[in-house]
Amino acid sequence: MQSQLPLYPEQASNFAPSVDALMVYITAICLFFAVAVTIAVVYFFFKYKRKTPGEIGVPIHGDMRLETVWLVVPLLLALTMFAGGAVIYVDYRRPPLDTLDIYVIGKQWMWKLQQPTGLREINELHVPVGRNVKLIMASEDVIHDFSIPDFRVKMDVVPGHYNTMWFRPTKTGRYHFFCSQYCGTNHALMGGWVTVMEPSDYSAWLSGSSAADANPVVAGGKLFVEKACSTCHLPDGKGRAPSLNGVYQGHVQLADGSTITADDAYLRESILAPNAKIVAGFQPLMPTFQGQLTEEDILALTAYIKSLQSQPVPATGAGVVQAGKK
Amino acid sequence: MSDTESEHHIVSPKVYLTIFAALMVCTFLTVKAAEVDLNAYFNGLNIIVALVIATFKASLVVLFFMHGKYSPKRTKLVIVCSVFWLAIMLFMTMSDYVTRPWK
Amino acid sequence: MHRTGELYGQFENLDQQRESASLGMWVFLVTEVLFFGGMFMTYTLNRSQYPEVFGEASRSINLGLGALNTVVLITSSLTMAMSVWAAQVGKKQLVTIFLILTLILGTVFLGVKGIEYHDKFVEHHVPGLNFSFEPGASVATNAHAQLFFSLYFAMTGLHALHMIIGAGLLIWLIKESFRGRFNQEYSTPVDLVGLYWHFVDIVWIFLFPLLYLIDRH
Amino acid sequence: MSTTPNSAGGYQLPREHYLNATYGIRSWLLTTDHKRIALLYLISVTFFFFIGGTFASMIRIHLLTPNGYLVTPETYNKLFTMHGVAMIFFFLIPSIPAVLGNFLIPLMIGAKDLAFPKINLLSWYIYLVGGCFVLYSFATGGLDTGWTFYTPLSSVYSNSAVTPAVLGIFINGFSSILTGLNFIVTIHTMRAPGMTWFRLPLFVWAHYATSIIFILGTPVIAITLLLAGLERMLHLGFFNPVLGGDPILFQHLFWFYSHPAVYIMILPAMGVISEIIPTFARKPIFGYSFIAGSSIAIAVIGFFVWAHHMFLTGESAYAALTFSLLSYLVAIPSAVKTFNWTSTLYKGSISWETPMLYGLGFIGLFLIGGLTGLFLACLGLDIHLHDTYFVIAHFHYIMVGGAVMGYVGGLHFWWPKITGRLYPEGLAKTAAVTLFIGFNLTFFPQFILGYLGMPRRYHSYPPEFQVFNVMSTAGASILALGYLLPMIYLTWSMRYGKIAGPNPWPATGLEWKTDSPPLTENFDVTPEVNWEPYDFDNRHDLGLDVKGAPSLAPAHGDD
Repeated sequence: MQSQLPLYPEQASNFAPSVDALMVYITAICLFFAVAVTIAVVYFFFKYKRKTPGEIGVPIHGDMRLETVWLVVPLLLALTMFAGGAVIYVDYRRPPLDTLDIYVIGKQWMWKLQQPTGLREINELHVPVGRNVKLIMASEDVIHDFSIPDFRVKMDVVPGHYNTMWFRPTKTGRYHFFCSQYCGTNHALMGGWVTVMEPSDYSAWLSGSSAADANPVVAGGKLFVEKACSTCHLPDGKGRAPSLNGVYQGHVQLADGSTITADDAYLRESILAPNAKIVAGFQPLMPTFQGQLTEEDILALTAYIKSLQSQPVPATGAGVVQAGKK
Repeated sequence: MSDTESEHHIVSPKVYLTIFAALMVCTFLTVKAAEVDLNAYFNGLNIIVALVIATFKASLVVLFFMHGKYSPKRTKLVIVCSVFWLAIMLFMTMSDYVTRPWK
Repeated sequence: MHRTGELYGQFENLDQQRESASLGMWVFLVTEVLFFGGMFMTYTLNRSQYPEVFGEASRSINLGLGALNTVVLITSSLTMAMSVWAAQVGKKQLVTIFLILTLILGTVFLGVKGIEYHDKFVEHHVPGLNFSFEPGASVATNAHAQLFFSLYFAMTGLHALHMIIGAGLLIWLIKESFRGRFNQEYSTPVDLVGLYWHFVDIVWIFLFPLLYLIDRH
Repeated sequence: MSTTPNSAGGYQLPREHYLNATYGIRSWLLTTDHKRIALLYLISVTFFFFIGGTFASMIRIHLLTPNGYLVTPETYNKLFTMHGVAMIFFFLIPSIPAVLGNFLIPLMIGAKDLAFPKINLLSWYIYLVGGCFVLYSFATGGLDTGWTFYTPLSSVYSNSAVTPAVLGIFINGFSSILTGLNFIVTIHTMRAPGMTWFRLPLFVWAHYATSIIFILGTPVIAITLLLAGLERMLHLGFFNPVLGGDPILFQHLFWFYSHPAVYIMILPAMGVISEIIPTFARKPIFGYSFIAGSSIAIAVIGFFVWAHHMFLTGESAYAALTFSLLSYLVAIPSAVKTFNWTSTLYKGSISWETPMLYGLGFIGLFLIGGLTGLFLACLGLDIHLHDTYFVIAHFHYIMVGGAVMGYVGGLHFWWPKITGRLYPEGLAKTAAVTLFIGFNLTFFPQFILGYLGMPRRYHSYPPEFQVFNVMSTAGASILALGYLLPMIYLTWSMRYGKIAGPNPWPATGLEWKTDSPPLTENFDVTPEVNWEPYDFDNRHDLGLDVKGAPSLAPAHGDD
């Protein structure tokens, strides 16, 4: 732990050092200007204090050179701040591909989290140190926000959307996470702890709890049959709907000519609003499943579709554009 | 005090009737155009045609019925501002939604 | 502030008063543009997300009545413009006649609107009352169609409210015009209500294609 | 001018002025005099300031301990929501424009009144009706959505009295719109002969910029809240994802107004400071056209930055980059203003009277508030700082340290014009210093709390955050004292203060060329302006030691 009066939280993720460095940079610039202006104001106040009741100041109306300097210099400095922030943000909004995917569902006023193996946790999250972790988040009711100050990350959890965030814990320990977007009565109680463990401890912890039947891939596979998805989305591409083999993270050619990467948000949208983005060569036949699936069902279906990523892609009738074929 | 010409411009009824006729023709055109599947040529063409005609009609009303054409510069600036700010709202908000799927 | 004839005390002369009034009206119309703008924004986004359902819902409203109303409203704009002209050239009786014509056309518009609303009520297309879009429509289609009709009623309803306010202003103008108040020197109230009335017309010029025409083919 | 120094060297009140022109409650409630309407606004915004302030004190007391013993979570959520709604919509937004702006704009440009005096009165009544709706909401169940009314929390899930509050703010919007409309038209068409655009006081420029935002922004929040209210009443789906709507769209529309609204609060305060500084440094303001232009630039660019409130909602990264870059651009005009104010002090003749102390305080606090905005506009840092106490501290530095300091400073500066009397200088200086210290102690620790990660709107918090919360609460009690003092002595001075005379400081503006308090018609005859703004050097009528001026006894009392 730090001293009695800490000025910054612990640096426990890959983002923390760069965010803190940027913080120091911007603070230094701001401090310079704040101190300079304050000194000038205070100095003028004493130096030019009125001496006789009728005294007036020296009429100076302005100076173009000075105006130019203090237009341009702050602008250039501001642009460096923008650039520094942009670099971190772009990195943050583009998760790497080799992530450990955790599903997060926020509801008034608790967090439900699910490990890739299907193990569920409530207001607790266990992750291995040094591994890229991606949170795929949905809300069952209002807008929430998953925030881990020690990792310097947060992201809103919006109903009707998937939002993702990622980080790589760099230090084992227990760290607070909070709900940062006001969500009603017990907003302040909607938090918990992230436990960052050594990878071996993490595997031991995972295997110590049996949750095979809750595995989202298995549950999603069941739903895929129950909801009759499997009658059209045949794996060999001979059905009325595109084969889903290899579709996740692949490039999909749409009917309007554009191409899109099949990420979590696209898969979700295709389940809930199937006609929004039709795959080229297919008819808009699929009914929407909005209102018939819970957020957890959608997460399970998505997990199942993702598990097909490594399956062989058929030559025709695939949703995904094959590398080299185009 | 007054930085504009303030005299009243009188538009003749002939001009009004011409504009009225043009508006009627445009209304007819826009209904007819909507019944043709223009989207077959270019996706979204129906909407574009409908909105272009609507904008043209609105411009006629502003310029002639509302005397926008004969108004002082200040009034013209006010009109341009209203359109500009509406555009900011529409375009900058839609820019968020349109660019979301981009990677 | 005391009033001398038609000149209010805060002004130096009639020119300044007329300029201020006209600028004030234009600035007010800017706020109206942004006011309706918020709804157009909501419409644009939702339509771009659910084009099919919006198209289907749009086809269920009566194009004939919509087109009729467009014609009625544009004609009322013409009569309004003519009454401004009549005031400018000092034909006091014509002012009254054109104002009455405008009022009649405005009332016809509202009447037709009432018929449309009644049809929608009968078809269970009024959100918040007894909404059901089509028998057998899925939950989502129903919700998205309800979104269309929510916007339809909000936008046309707000437009109709503006028409009603405009009609009230016209009644006041007609009353004043009977007293022969408007002439070459002073026609500011007619000018201003004219600007307002034309603006309401413009809103309808955009509402008509967006609500009635898109996806007709 | 009927005011003349009496034999003792002091002044007498003019025989006839706007306060004693007519008597009786009707003469106030049906007045169309912009000065009386300004006083009506003064009373009503002070009322809402009291309400908002009471909520704020309860919030701070509650947060003394990590588990807060004062109120339940429900009540706490209502407290901060109602604090925000009362302070923002019913105090800060109308404060300077509707009180000082209303009083001063016609006087400053040499007009008899605003262009539309009846509409001006109507604005006040609309404000009252909106205020009543909101008070009704506070009294019957309160409001717990946050002042931002984010959907679907506000439109579906909240159990509090959201509908009347939303309607109240919707109605109040028209008050702002009509005030802005009145100002714009007045500034365009009612200027006295010789009062060209570049002779306008910077206060008027700032209000012109503010009015642009009133006109272009307010209608959008009005319609948005109306839609949210309809959604709640009739279970429609505009912003409710379950029914196909998009909650993020609400945020876009909300911030399209509410970000520029921040400039509605700060721009008029900047205008006040731009009057105070040259007056008490007795020299022309440095870079007049840059300060005037930057007001307009802030108003315009301010409309291009709103989505920086939404960097973490899942908005497109491309949109986020654009909005972040534009947010940095809007910081530049504010920086330009600050540098120009500072330079104005150089080689001035600086008096340490109360309004100048507020001017000094404003520069310091606005500097911190503005600079911390640079942290929040920064995409990388916003990931960490968004929705923490850092944000709270930042906007309180702008809104309280900036806008309220400007408002209170402006009240002191123009108090002699409004009431014809001076306030007790010693007490006023004490209050100014108390406010400055109390404010910093309250809000500076919140920057650190925010960086440590304490989220906003929390009724309880982990114990490691307690130290800074205690400091903040201690500061708040000093701050409260700092606000009570001026309320007491300003009220006292209305009857017992020393008679001020027409131009006690002296200042160069047109408003100081008429009696204090002014006539109902403002000026005996329409004035003609043939001097440049803040030009002490060529103003022989002020009784100062100007080159070539006849040697005169100082006309402004005996300091």
